[in-house]
Amino acid sequence: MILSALIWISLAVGLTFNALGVIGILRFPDVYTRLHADTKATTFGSIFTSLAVVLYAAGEFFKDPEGQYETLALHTVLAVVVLAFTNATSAHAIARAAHKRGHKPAQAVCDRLEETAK
Amino acid sequence: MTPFLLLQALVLLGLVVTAVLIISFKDLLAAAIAFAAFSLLLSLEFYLLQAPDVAIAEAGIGAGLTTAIFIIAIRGTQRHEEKN
Amino acid sequence: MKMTKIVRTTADLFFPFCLVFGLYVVVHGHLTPGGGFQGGAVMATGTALLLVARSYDDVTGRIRKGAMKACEAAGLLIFLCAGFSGLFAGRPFMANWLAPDSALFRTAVAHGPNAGDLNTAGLLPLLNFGVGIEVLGGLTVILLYMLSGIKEEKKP
Amino acid sequence: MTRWIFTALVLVALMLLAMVRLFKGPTAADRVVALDAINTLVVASMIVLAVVFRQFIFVDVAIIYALLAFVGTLYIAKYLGGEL
Amino acid sequence: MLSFIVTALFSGAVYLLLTAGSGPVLRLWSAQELLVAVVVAVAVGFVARQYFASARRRAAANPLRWLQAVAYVVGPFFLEMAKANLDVAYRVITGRIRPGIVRVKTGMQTDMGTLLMANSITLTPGTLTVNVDEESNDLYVHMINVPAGMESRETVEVRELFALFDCPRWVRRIAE
Amino acid sequence: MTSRLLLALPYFTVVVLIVLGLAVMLSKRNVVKILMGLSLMESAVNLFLVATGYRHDSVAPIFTNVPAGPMALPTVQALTLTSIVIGVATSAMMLSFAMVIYKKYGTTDIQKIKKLKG
Amino acid sequence: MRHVLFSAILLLFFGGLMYLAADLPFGDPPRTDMDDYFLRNAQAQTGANNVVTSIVFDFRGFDTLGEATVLFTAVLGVGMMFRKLKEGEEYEND
Repeated sequence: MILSALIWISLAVGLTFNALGVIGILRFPDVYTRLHADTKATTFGSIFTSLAVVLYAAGEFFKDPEGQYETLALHTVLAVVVLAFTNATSAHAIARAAHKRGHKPAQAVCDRLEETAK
Repeated sequence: MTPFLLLQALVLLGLVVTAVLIISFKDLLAAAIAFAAFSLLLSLEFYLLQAPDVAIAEAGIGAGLTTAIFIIAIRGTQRHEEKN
Repeated sequence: MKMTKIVRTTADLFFPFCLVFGLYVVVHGHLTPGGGFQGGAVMATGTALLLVARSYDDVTGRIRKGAMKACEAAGLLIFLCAGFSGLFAGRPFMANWLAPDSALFRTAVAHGPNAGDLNTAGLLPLLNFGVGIEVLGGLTVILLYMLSGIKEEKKP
Repeated sequence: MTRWIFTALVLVALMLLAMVRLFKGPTAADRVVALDAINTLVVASMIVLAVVFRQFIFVDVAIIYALLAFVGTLYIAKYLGGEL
Repeated sequence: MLSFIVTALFSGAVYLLLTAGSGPVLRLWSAQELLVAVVVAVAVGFVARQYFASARRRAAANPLRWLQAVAYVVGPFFLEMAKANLDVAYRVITGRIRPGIVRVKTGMQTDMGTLLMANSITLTPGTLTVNVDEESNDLYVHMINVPAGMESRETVEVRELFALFDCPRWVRRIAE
Repeated sequence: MTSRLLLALPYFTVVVLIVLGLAVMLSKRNVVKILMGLSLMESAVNLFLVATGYRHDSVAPIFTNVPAGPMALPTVQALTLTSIVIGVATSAMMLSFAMVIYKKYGTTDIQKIKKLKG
Repeated sequence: MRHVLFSAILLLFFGGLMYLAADLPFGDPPRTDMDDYFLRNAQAQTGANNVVTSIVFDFRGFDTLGEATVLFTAVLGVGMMFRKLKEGEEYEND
């Protein structure tokens, strides 16, 4: 019962943050701020939806240890770790490429990188 | 209309949208990006159609390697389509 | 040209991961989704990751075209040898003569997502391995050649 | 079971929303951001769908996905930065 | 030799993690899987040893560091990430942003430390690593909301980016 | 009747994709774009093959103990697998052709190439 | 004028294909004899749990052999295009 409630909460939180991330991608003014929304919010949301899956696997595992639910849980955790790592790195790569291409951060109060590049 | 069919309809709609984007972009790099998204969604569709082997192959080759090859080819030729 | 330190270190971390995952997919080709093509593609993407994170010259010192071509040829050769071994066993070409009942290779039992019985299915694991090696070599050689084509153009 | 398929539905719908940025994005970098978001959402929905189908080996597809779409993104970023 | 062993151990561990739940040994693995794991570990260790564990990254051999890494990810890092996401959610809804790029001094010595620090910064509080100085390992960080007064300073200490915990100290303990 | 039309959605998508790919191949003049159209059509054919083999409420053709039910047809999936690998090999080769053509003629417009070398 | 003609032909093609597609049964393939045979016998005859792999490598192994050959040939073709030109050698008919 508690587990079911926890799964519901995880799913709701995950969906909320995924939705916020996508809305952020649509709303923010330039590449860097969009990357903020994309990387943080969608990764966090995906972690929570996957957490729901792991919780589900744990619950079923206690009911029926023969059902190979540990495979589900372990592979899900692995997928999430890979996802978080790759997302962070690709966000860095995109931001650097955008800056090298000369996209200025919109509404910026300071830009130290450009000052040193000159 | 079961939820499963609705899910499939949404994915197929996404496929059509990305395909239209591929043909409408004049910028080849943007077209390549849309092609990567198309491959991603196609893989999801294979997954929904209970073909995990094909989904893995499409994910690996479509999303990773084909994008890389297209990007290299665009780098080796030119980025924008010529105007007439 | 090299990408930044962060990308390079991530590539170094994920290269063995890609190889292990590709081998996992190849080895379990007859039990779980996957097989020679998919595993080979995953491994080839591992080398593509190294290629993108480092400069072309830096990588070609370690991933040599010759070795990759050898991989490819060896894969095709394994495939052909496995095919011809059917002839020696008195069966037609490409017959899976080790399956279904022999001392070492037996019929698989389904008891879960990963049955863990790797010594099943006769020749299939060998064929999987051959195709995996071939796809790894082939796709990597294609990428290396295309990158070298870019590089030649940049010089003048 | 309904909650899982509902989650997958919402995730796919969000994918379609992210495609708006893929369409609009004034620069190629914006489009790559949208591609990245779609990639993450696809991985999440694949993990959820594995529970819907009760086929737990399908999670492998999601891992391969997360691993390989990254390579495509890196190639695009490298080209965008003018380093390829 | 040490790099080979480190890579082989890592590969074998990943393979065993992937195949857990396949047989009777320890209720987790079958005998064939263990055998194949050894073969895979040796093969991958031989191929990837130059990359995974170059001379600079010997520190990764210490299993205590791996445990610390897990503790770091589950504990402080996750809380920081939750806080960062609430912050981003607030900015998404209100649209109140004050972006800028600042130079952050990390004081990390190794590549691994820089990578972990950069990824922590990217995933946590309203910050995004844009570039890295190859010599001094300083990071250029795009902040979604630059605190008042920070934009005029030449460099910023990395400690100031994290609100709740001393993440740099954790990273230093894990990767250096 | 309507429900049957709704069920055939994958086939309709295949038709749309094939027509779009054909339109690109016939109307565009950039070689890389034409190859994209070709890949699009190829993907459409793959989707068609897999959709042909789907059965309602079926499971993947892999024997595990988890669900029981009718299985999706495996032969078409095997064919699609072969098709995908051949597709990437041929498109890599054609893109190399495009690069060599650009190196030699300095353009990727097929009509200009025709004019340059009658 | 040409555009209109082109669009008309394409539209006609689209309509025809749509008409054909509407008749295809989705989710209920009419002839499944061969696949049912594979599904029944794959595990007993080849010992593989994954039926797709058993088809790719066993029942239809020749297809895979041909596919491997095509991949090999494609790699050879790419290599031939990007081979290094020798000293003083030029592309032909230049």
